Amino acid sequence: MDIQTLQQFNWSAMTPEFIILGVAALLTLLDLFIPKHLDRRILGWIGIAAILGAIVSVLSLAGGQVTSILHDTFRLDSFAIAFKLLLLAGSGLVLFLAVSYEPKDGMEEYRGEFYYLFLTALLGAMVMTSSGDLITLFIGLELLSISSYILAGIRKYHVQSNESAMKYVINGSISSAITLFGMSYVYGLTGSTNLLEIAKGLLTVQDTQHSYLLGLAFLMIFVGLSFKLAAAPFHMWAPDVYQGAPTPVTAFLSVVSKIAGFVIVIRILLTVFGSAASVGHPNQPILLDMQDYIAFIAGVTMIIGNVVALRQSNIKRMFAYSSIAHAGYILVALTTLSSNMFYSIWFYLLAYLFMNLGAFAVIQVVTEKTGSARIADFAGLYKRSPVLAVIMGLLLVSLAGFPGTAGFIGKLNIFLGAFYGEPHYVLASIMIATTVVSYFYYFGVMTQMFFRPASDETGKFNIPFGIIVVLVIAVAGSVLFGILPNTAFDFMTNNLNNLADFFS
Amino acid sequence: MNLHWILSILVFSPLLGIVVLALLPKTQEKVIKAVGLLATVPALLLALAAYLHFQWGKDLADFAVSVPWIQFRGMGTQEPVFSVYYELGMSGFQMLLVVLTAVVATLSAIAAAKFVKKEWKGYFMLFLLLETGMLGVFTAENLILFFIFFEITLIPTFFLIGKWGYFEREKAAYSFLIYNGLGSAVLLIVIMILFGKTGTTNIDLLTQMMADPNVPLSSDLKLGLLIALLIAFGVKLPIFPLHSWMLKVHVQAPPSVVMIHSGILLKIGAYGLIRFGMGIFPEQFKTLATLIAVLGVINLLYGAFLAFIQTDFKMVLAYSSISHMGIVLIGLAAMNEAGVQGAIFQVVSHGLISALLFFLVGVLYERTDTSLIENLGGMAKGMPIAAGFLLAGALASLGLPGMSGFVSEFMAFLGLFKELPWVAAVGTIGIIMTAAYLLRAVLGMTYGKAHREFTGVLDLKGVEFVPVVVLMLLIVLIGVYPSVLSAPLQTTLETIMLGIGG
Amino acid sequence: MSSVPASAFLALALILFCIGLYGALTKRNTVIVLISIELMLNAVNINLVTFSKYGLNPSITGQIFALFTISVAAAEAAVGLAILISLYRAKKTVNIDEMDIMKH
Amino acid sequence: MGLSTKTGRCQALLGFDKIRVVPGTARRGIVIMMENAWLIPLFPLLSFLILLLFGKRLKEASAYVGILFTLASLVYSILVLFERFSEPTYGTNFEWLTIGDIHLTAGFEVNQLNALMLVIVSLVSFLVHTYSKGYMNGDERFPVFYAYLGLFTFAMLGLVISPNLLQTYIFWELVGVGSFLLIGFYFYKEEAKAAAKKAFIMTRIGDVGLFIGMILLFWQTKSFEYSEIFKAVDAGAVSGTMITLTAILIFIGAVGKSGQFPLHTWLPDAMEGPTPVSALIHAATMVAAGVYLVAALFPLFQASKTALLTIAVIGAFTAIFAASIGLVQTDIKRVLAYSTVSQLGYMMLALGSAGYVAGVFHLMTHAFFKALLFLAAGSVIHAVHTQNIEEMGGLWKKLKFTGPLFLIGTLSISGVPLFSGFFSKDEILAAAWEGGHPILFFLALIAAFMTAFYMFRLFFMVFTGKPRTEMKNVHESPANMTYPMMLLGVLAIVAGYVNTPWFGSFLGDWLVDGNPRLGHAHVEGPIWIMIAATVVSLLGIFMAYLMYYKRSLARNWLSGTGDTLHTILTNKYYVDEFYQLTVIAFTKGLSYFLRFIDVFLVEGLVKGVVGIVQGLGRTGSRMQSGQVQTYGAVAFIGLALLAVIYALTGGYLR
Amino acid sequence: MTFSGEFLAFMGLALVAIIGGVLLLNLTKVVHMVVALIFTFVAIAGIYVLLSAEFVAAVQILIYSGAITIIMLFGIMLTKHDDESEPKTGKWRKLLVFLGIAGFAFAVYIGIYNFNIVQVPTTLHENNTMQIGKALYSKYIIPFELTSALLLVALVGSIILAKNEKKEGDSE
Repeated sequence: MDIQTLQQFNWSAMTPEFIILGVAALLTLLDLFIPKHLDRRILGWIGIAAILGAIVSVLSLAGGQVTSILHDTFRLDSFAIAFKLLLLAGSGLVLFLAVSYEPKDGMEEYRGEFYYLFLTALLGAMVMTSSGDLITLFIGLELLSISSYILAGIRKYHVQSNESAMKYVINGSISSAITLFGMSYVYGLTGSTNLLEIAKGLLTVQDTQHSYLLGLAFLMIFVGLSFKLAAAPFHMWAPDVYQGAPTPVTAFLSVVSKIAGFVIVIRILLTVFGSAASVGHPNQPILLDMQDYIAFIAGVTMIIGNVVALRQSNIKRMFAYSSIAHAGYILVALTTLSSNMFYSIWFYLLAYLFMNLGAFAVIQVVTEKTGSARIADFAGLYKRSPVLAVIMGLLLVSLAGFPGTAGFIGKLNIFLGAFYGEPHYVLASIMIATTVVSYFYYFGVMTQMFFRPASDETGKFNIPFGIIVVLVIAVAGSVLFGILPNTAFDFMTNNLNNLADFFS
Repeated sequence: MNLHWILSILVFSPLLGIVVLALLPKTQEKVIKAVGLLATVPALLLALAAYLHFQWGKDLADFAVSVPWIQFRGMGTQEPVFSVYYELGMSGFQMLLVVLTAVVATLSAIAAAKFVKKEWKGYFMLFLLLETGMLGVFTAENLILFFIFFEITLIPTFFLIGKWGYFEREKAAYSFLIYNGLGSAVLLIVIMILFGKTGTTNIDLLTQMMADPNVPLSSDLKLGLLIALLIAFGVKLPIFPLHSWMLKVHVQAPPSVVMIHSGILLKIGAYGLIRFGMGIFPEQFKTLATLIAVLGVINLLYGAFLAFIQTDFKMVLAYSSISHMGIVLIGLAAMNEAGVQGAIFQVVSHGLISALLFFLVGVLYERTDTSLIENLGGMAKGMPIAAGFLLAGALASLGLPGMSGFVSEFMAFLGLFKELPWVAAVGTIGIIMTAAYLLRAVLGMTYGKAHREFTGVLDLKGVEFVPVVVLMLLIVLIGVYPSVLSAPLQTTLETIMLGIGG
Repeated sequence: MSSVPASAFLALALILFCIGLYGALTKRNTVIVLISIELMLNAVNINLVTFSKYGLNPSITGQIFALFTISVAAAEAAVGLAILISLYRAKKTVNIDEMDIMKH
Repeated sequence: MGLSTKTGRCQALLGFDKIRVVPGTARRGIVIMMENAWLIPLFPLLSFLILLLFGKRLKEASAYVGILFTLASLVYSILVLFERFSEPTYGTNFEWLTIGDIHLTAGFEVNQLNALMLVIVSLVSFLVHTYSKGYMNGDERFPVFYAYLGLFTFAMLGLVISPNLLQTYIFWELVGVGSFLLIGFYFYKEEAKAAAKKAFIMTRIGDVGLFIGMILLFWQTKSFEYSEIFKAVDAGAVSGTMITLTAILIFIGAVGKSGQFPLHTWLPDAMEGPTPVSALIHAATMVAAGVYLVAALFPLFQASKTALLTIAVIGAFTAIFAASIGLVQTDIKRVLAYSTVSQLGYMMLALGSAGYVAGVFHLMTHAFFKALLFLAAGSVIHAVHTQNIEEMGGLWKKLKFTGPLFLIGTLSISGVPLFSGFFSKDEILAAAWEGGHPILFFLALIAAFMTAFYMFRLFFMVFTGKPRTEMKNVHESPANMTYPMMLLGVLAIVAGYVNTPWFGSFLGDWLVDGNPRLGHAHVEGPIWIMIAATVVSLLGIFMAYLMYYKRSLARNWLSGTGDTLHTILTNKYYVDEFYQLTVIAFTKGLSYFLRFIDVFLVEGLVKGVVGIVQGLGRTGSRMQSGQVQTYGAVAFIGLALLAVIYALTGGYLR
Repeated sequence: MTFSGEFLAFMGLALVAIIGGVLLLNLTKVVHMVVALIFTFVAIAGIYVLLSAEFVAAVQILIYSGAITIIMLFGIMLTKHDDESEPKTGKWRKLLVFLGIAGFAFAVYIGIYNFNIVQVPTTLHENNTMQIGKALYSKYIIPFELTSALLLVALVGSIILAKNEKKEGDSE
């Protein structure tokens, strides 16, 4: 393969990645060379600018044909664009949080590093969305993971941060190993790492042992990747890590990292296992065979997430469980494999992005003010800062899935999928029952904010600019997509071709 | 004349009040109260205008509005079908409930201006949101829109109870939230199954489709859906044994909220059962009629017997609500014109009566800091007018002819006696028990030796007369001349009867 | 052609994977835990390389995948160790069961 | 929607379209009075409303408002009655409530019975209004009293011109409320409170019977109209069992209102109300409504022998049962109350024996003499401020008007010949005998004896002998109290002559005119019945004379204080206690049992579910031990579990 | 199955690898464990050679036996180690983990014990390194470049985390 061959590829499809990568490198250098005493926040703003640039370039790429570079090691299809947008938007908001992040014991020394490590993590996530090759996907995954490990531990004189990073890295490595173990079998049964080739190769699996092994590989990959989703059974790291990590990182983990996780899960499971023939049912792909397992995992995830969240007294831990629960909801959509699955997952993640990041923005402000993250610290927030309290209330309501907010429409989509075609009564019932359970803890925060008196009424909150931006966007998004969800649906239908090019 | 926008204005007009309130400073107590009260007026006027519109012989369908709203994508070949419209409409039945809502809301606002002692701004904002939710519930023409408004009522109510209630308010608020959350969860499942199976949530369309044998819903599934609906609305109504939340709410919530809650919110359950349960699944409803009748009688008697031994008047009223909602069930179970009309009458009538009684409870509590029957004994001495209205309210509640309660009770039993005379006969014990517990409670409070000094200006005064008199007049009006309600209902009844095939 | 069946290599990989896993989940020393994870990744590599030769469609890709895995494993080990050191600074212990300030 | 329906609905709302004359009774003559008979009840209603709104300002002048409006009713009633003498029944209806294709109507009808009742009610009401001005003088809730009286009168008048069962039921209940309010007029008295409550609830038990009966009848005949019902019954459209069932159920309503056994206990207690109220409601009008109801539905009852027999038996039993209690009571009003119960029993007996005319006749005479007795008793109480007859005595001289008037009433009720009570009682006895109930006849006879005895016991103890306690300031009541009594006294004497075996049965003929179903105008009993009745009553009087005037016979010669019989009687056969121990205890018990269910089962269930959820949460959070290896282990064990399950079920092992 | 040289080599290498692993689990001194694992890593390299993957084998030796083991030893030296004692908690966990692993191994083993596919001759052993190089720099150029970013991140990250900028005294 010579340089001409390389040049014939449409490398412009990778513009967003290049922007992020380039700016990450630029930030590294800047961090080295600009004087120590200068505020590293400027790097953050550059990062935000880079993300905006990337968003623009992604949007300009939307609507085109599938671009495939080098045997799909890079692949830009509608699916990739749709989710890349989510990742970029999420990361952008997180960066806004990060530039306003002022923890008590300071993070000044590593602020510069934070920004470029953050961008590389984003890069990893973006690569995960747009690749049709196991190796690239894996590298993207690891790039995201390793960056996240470091980000989680970046407050290195903060024991909790260290511990959370340690837990994260150990669990993450085990999960990588398990995923890889599964992938190795998939490779073994097809001799290729290209997803579409794998799919083609698996169309005709004759040997029942092979399809059995594929099933096992499915389980391993799925369980391994459930680490990224923070879904059962690989969910237990989440609370500890969320609690210990710096708040923007927690926000990042709970939103961007999770979106990336779903992207890779969908990509691998649907292409590889969506076409592989299964034992005994030659016409039925393994994925359908495995539906019960996904359903089981989804159900358990929702139950654990919602039920254990009831017992939490730390807001960040509570949100960890809440994010576990939300992963469970999205897994329900995945389980149903209905034709609106892409829509419902994408929309849910979109809604989740706004409401969760908004909530984390409030959490960040409040925890910085009080120096701890107890839910009880929210007491009397309504008295101290009505605006914050009302916004938080709105976001919590959205998280709980009440109508008028994006969270509701997201759930509606999932339900529609669950009952359309072959109905999944049990799973949907679990989902809705646990949703009701979730009212307890979401409204528990409300109780603190609105009903309880503040421990000290002194001190106004001054809300930094970055937080204001996040809050405005989050509230606008949560409400807009709750009232006019068609804006999002139309965008997807008109620009993204219904994600129909996913399998081709 | 194009009247499509009227309903939207009617439903969303309280939101304007919210906006204005949001801009007002917290401390302007008087202005806030005035704005809160005024914001309920447009809805009231429009509702009354709609009533007149009907009475002038014009068609209520003039108000119907239908605008495409959400299209759920990715539903394969049935692409255009899975869409939700923003559609509001008004039948005679809905109009009555809208009028009821608007009236009670305005009166409740007066009560709130009187009884709420703190943070009026927040109170009225939530209150107005609640009103929008309620109005929306009764005008929504498709299930999803209905559900949205239904849920919208939950949140403000939660806060209104939890923040402005009495001692155990938070517990009550949670109880309310979780029970109703579960109820609406079940409801959502039903809605989504219907949506998923048929591709529409328009109520009229669904009604037609369910009558069509080609629709791919097995009768077992329909029965299951109806039972689910019964549970969903049973929580709201409430039906035994799903009632315990409601007791807490009645006791703990501030009186102005209980007026709304008992007057309107509980009625959503009845509305849902009639409109969706009976409307969409008439055949299955017939299958369950006996069960529903028995449930109704259980409700009626259970509430009555328990109300008989309560020491707190609020508890008496709470159990009495359970009991009275039993009559709604009884009427529905009859599945004939008389029964259904009786149920609807009971919905309206109980809305007015309980609003009246709870307003009076609010007055009493404000003056005496108690609602215990024993502590209030002999209050007729100190506050004769209040006592008089209390007694009148109780008489209305126990179904005294000439007041609204009787007409509804009468029709409900009239209906059920035709279909299930034995069940109905057992139910009539409830009529006696109602008299027994209400008189026990009300006489216990008003009559007898006064246990305490009722000195100072205690009796009703000034603006407090407005809700009391208005409600009383309406109660008597309906009781004396029930055609004000029955005339608008006939079309609705015909439709329902057509579905039942009776 | 080989006299050693592919399943033998696979079985070896499986055994090593299990040993690594057992070590990762039971050993108390964090360094050993990290090393055990490396062992697991090694097992994966054996699989990949085996399939590269004895798979359904033998190709060089397996070996390449293994190389990527190795490099990622190295990076992970490095980062893991770095985190361990920074944690050690605070807690003066490398015992994994003492890392439990955040729980429940 | 067609234009016609719209206008139709519009008219329906205003209620004009459906006004129609009852078929067959359309009339060419000028019936201006009857056409507007609906005004009669409206006068008192107006009075009620005016007093409710402006009573406080009118103060004592309220009385004039009440009296004036009632007078209007009275005058109008009399005019209507006279018109009814010459014209046939007039009735009219308009649509009241539409239920699908069921159209319920409201309206009024003036037939003989109704016209008669209108006069009785408005007359007694007018007299009581007048009387009360004196009696209630000085009470601070004077206007309220008149307002209540107005309400009651309205309801009672409405009741007696109702053309259908539903409307009857409506006014039936309203009458009950009026009674309830007036019994509880002295609301600060615990006894009044209890009595009011009891009255309402016990009559409501009866009302439910009426309610059920009425509805069942509706579904049998598809109408509430009396005329339609009778038509259906005549046509045999209703099965015999159904007739019996509905008739008995409706009779239960009458039992409640008219204080028949076993629902009689509220009536004596109702004497807690002001005495004029007792005269109006609990003697003359409302309690007679039960009798009126049975009379109004007489063709229905006649269609069922069983129902009639039931009525007769209950009536006779009540008559003697209440009379026996009356023998030993010491409260002047209670004696009268039990006598009322007993007399109502008489009327029921009459109706049950198919003696329609006898029943209505006695209803009328009883209204007059019992109202008289109560008003006189009120006058006595007004004078001496006690109700205990043991504390009275020798009032004959002090109360110049009241004494003789009371005596007239007593003579009349005792059935002394030439007084009105004599004729009506005789009619009843004859009806019972002819109706084929010899046993009931003898019961009635004994009751008549008892009546004479206890009434004269009352008379002698109150008016003769020496005062048993010191009484000061005993003076005759003012004129506005005595005049009404005098009028009633006259009526108590002469009212009987409208229907006598000697001068012709004018009333009877008129009542049954055009209605052969109602039976004979006059039952011709054997002559010995009249003699027996006279003898029995005179015997009673004589015995009372011996015991309480001459005192030649010891008061306890048969049974005195402390004896079993006496104790039983003074305790009214322990019926109240029996109810207390059974019905009320059962209700309370059930309530507490249900509360147990509510607290433990319903709440317990909820707590259980919440507990499970929280328990799960607790377990989950305890598993979150902070041990990273546990986390990994859980994840891996989860995977292993899935893998094993897969191997065992989904794999090719399957 | 014949006892060919290849088979014997495999058996030997596999045995060493497994023994190394078992020793890792059973030794008490941390350093001993790491050293035991070196045997495993080297044996695995041998296996790679058997599988015609010379380049991977070389990398394995360099990176695992060399680099990674060395960092681990550094790590061990930089931190203080008690003698490996049994953790206080986790008897049950150990048992459960063991059972889980047994179950997992069983399930997977069913899948692979009879893994039969028609073996086709490969050219992997011919110019192995060149083949890899060509593939890496053409087809897999994107992941390859990404890996460089990844390694850079790991490098920088490790430095920031491990470097102690504070004085000894105020680190606590």
